[in-house]
Amino acid sequence: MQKNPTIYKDQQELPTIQRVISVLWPSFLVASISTFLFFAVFDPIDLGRLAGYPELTRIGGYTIGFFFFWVMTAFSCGLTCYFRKPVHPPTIK
Amino acid sequence: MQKNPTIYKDQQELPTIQRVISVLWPSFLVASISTFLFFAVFDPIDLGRLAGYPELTRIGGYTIGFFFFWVMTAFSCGLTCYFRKPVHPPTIK
Amino acid sequence: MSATAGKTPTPDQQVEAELYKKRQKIYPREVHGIFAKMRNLAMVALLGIFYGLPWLNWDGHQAILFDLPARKFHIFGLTLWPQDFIYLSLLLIIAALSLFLFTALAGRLWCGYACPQTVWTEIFLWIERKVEGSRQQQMKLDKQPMSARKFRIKATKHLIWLLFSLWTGFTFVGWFTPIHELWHELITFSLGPWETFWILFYGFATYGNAGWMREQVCIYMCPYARFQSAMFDHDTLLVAYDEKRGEPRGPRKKSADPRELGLGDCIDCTMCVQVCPTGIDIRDGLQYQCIGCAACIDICDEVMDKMGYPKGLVRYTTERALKGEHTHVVRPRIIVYSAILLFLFSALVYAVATRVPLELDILRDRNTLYNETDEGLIENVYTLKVVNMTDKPQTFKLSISGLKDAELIAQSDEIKAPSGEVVSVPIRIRIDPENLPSSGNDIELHLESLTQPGLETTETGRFLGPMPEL
Amino acid sequence: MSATAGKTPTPDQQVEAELYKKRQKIYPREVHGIFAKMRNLAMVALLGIFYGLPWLNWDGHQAILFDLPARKFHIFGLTLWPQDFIYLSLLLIIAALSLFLFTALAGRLWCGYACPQTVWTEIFLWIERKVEGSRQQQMKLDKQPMSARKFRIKATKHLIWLLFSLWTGFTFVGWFTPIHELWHELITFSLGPWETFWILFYGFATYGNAGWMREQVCIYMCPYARFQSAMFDHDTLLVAYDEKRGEPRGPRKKSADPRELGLGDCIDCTMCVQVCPTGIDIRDGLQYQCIGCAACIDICDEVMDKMGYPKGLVRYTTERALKGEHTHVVRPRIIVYSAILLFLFSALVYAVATRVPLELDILRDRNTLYNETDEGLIENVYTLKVVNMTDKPQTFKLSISGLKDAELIAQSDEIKAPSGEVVSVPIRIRIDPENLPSSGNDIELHLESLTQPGLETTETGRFLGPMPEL
Repeated sequence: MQKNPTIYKDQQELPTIQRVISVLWPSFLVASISTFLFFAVFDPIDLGRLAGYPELTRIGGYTIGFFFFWVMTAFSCGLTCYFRKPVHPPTIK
Repeated sequence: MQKNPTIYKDQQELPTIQRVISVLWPSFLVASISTFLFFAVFDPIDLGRLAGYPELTRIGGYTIGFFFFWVMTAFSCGLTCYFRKPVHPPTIK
Repeated sequence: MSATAGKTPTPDQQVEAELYKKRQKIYPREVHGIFAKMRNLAMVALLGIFYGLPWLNWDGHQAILFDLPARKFHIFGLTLWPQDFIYLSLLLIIAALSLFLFTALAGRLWCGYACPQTVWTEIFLWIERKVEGSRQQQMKLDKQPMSARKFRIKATKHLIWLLFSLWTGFTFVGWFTPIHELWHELITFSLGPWETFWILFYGFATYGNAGWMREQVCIYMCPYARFQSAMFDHDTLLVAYDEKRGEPRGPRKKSADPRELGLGDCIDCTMCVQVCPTGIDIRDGLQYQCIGCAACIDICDEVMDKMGYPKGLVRYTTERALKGEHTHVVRPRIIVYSAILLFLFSALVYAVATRVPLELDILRDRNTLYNETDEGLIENVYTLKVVNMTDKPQTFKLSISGLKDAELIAQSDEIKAPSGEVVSVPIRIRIDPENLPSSGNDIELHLESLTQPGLETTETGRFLGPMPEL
Repeated sequence: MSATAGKTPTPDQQVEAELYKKRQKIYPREVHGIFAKMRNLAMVALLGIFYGLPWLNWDGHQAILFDLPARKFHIFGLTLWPQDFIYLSLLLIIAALSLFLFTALAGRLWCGYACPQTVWTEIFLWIERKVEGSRQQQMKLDKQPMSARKFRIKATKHLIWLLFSLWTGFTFVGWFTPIHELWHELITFSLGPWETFWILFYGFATYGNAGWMREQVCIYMCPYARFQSAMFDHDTLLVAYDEKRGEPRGPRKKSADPRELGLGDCIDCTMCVQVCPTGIDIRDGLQYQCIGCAACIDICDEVMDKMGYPKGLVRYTTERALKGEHTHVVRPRIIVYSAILLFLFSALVYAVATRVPLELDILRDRNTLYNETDEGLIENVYTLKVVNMTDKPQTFKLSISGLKDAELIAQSDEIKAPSGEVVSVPIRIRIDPENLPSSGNDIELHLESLTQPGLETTETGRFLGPMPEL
């Protein structure tokens, strides 16, 4: 461990497992909730027909929907970590 | 500023504006992309009819879709900050 | 969780080192005792429900089936449709609130006995012990360099884990899609791609969480663990070490009198640390990682027995009881939680009991207010939406009331609606203007099943006409 | 961005204090000069495009309109439909890549001259100066306690800002929904609720970002600023202070000879700090906050002129040039970016140029392979999807080729498709089995517009029949 850690370094030093979890896990939870809400309103069969895939099964539709939500939420969680990095010290030397 | 800040404290001391932005802004960006992708495939008029709101306009559909995505992504970004908090020191005294 | 005076104040460096240290594998020692029995009982019961219930049939279909492909949920005799969304949401809120109430009362008893993560970790640990042997044997094996024997043992363990995980994934999917059909598809190698995917996905999640992640799931992933301290108070049941009785700790002969040696009852055998599935030392005070499983209580009671000391050096207690005060079970937050729960539960029961699995919506034609027919009658045009939420196809009869001599014109006298479908029915209503008291009137449409007597509903619509001439 | 030797190494405490300090409002001093003129020119041009272009008509409709309510994009003569999604994606990728190329060449010139955040902040600063006066007057006003005069001035400023923001919001919505109609709805107070919402939303965003947040947007929100350093190299254009020439800095009389005083050319007038919109001191070296706007260059050149020193103490340069080396404009990353850009751009131009605004999909009936008619002909059933992506309704003629004596049976000889719509056409094709070379054959359907000669497309489908008897 370094002696006088800057804040930037500190954040980096969260356990890797926690850093991975903090991006993939909340996004998984929210994607699940989104899937539940979204498909309570829409039937994937109808959506498949609208999108031009009339042979899509319901399970297939739920899966695609869930992963669409998960990719999106995980991406935005990852960006949050990016935007939470302290800005570089005022002077780059 | 406190002298020997623990990591937990440090994270708290990011400027408030940055903490707010790091949740609302990436989620806004990702919600915009999601809206773009989602409505490139689905016509809000069709979706409105499926959901039982045949009088929904397209702009209305886009707006509802965008805010649905934004609320979801912002919620998951917020949770990421929550899950990134270092776990309490092993012993609570 | 108020301050319990710590003997040695931890320097910040040590805390940080603790935070960053690489995770070390925990080898919990097997434990026997009253709480271990209860935990095993809970484990068998819960796993039995999970793996067994989907196979139970009821009235010709799977007793409990959240049938995603068919978009309907079967819960014994009750069938819920997407329109019944509210019931499921209510049920989830009740479940969350029950957990709150339970936590306020009994702390993390949920974590130690009923949480799926704990239950599956226990069964994986059981498999690990059967294959690799006791704690000592496992630690020894892991320290050895790779050998044919080690490889064989490890491969056996992972193979059993994986098979068990796949079976778990299969069962999980069987809660959401008819399990008998799924089984048939499995043995005929005709599983659909999506079903296969989810079996693998959930199987992999089980293998990873119960085989590898284990206590890290509780520490990093469990949202409940992070906020449960907010629900703790001085009257919450928790696992605690009786510091006053135990300290100063130290080894001694069984025959020795601790008082003479100036020692407390703790013989510092570290058995409580060895059995802990999250690898903590309960004697350090209440900790975030403690899941309240009572393994340390069981083992310590056993040790105390052997030493001839009274049991309960580590025990279920409350902070108040530890201080020698009286524990209050009934306290404001318990009353508030219970009251809300009782209200929500009553609401759910009432809603389910009075639920009519039939819906009638009346949509007025939006283009015209009204027409006048050649005979001088006033005509309004509607589209009816009939939702049959029963398990059987229904034939309905439509009748009208509310206005004198109203004439109902439909394509057919009867409305046939298949099970779980929404049927659109265009209708016209004609009334002599003399029978219209005003330009806007209420009419009542009554829908009655001919197939299932008693299944009926009434909906009110608007009938528009000209301003009556006075 | 390699190490430039700092004179005073900043202690960690100072860095942290810097990170956590409460943001202080920056009052950039007005600046005149060549770069200020260029910046103003860019500002006027870009704002002119933003506010003016939506009002321009072309061939009877808004020249550039991303018509969300109608789900089609007009870009002068070109109309894109959701089916043309790929063009827009390609365009966005090209835009991003252009920014990369531009950054490698000219650093953050984009930030200083063209970024909407800079442009709108400039116009808001201009309004602020017109209402509140110069930098000194603004600082003085802010230090005063609230008074009727101060309130009047502040209220005026915010009112103008808000009106301007609302107009911005209106224009923004006008890019996505026909602006002439929107204007008509606005003046007749019949704006739809969603349009109103987005005008207010975007207006509020403009007011907040350009009026209040300003440089904080660049520091905390701009993703580009955070990774642009990865695109910098020693040959990238940047704003830099010539340390060798300027130091040691210090005030002196105009008549004094700096060499005699042992001073460099910097008179330490701090004008470069006063004009900086992000409030940094360029003399501290290259900084994350520098948006390359060259305000400090303009003001320093003015000061150097007054002092009778040569211009360029602060100037656009490269790290290599500062070290006295030669700057390479053509370097590997520039070539790679340019090549990819050129390829993508050619692809886009080619795709748009050869785009046929007509799509034909052939869907076979999935229930039967083929029928045999009473006359012994083999019949296949299809559904055609015809997408008319032109601006006008079209009448199409369908013809068939590829198999001898194929008979085409449709409900009508002509297919009428309204502009931008998908039309489903059921058809049957009958062929004498003698003319079928095998059980699976290719047939070609040819769709040709009668309305617009030259608009045609050909699609290949499968025609199934019995195994030919040999």
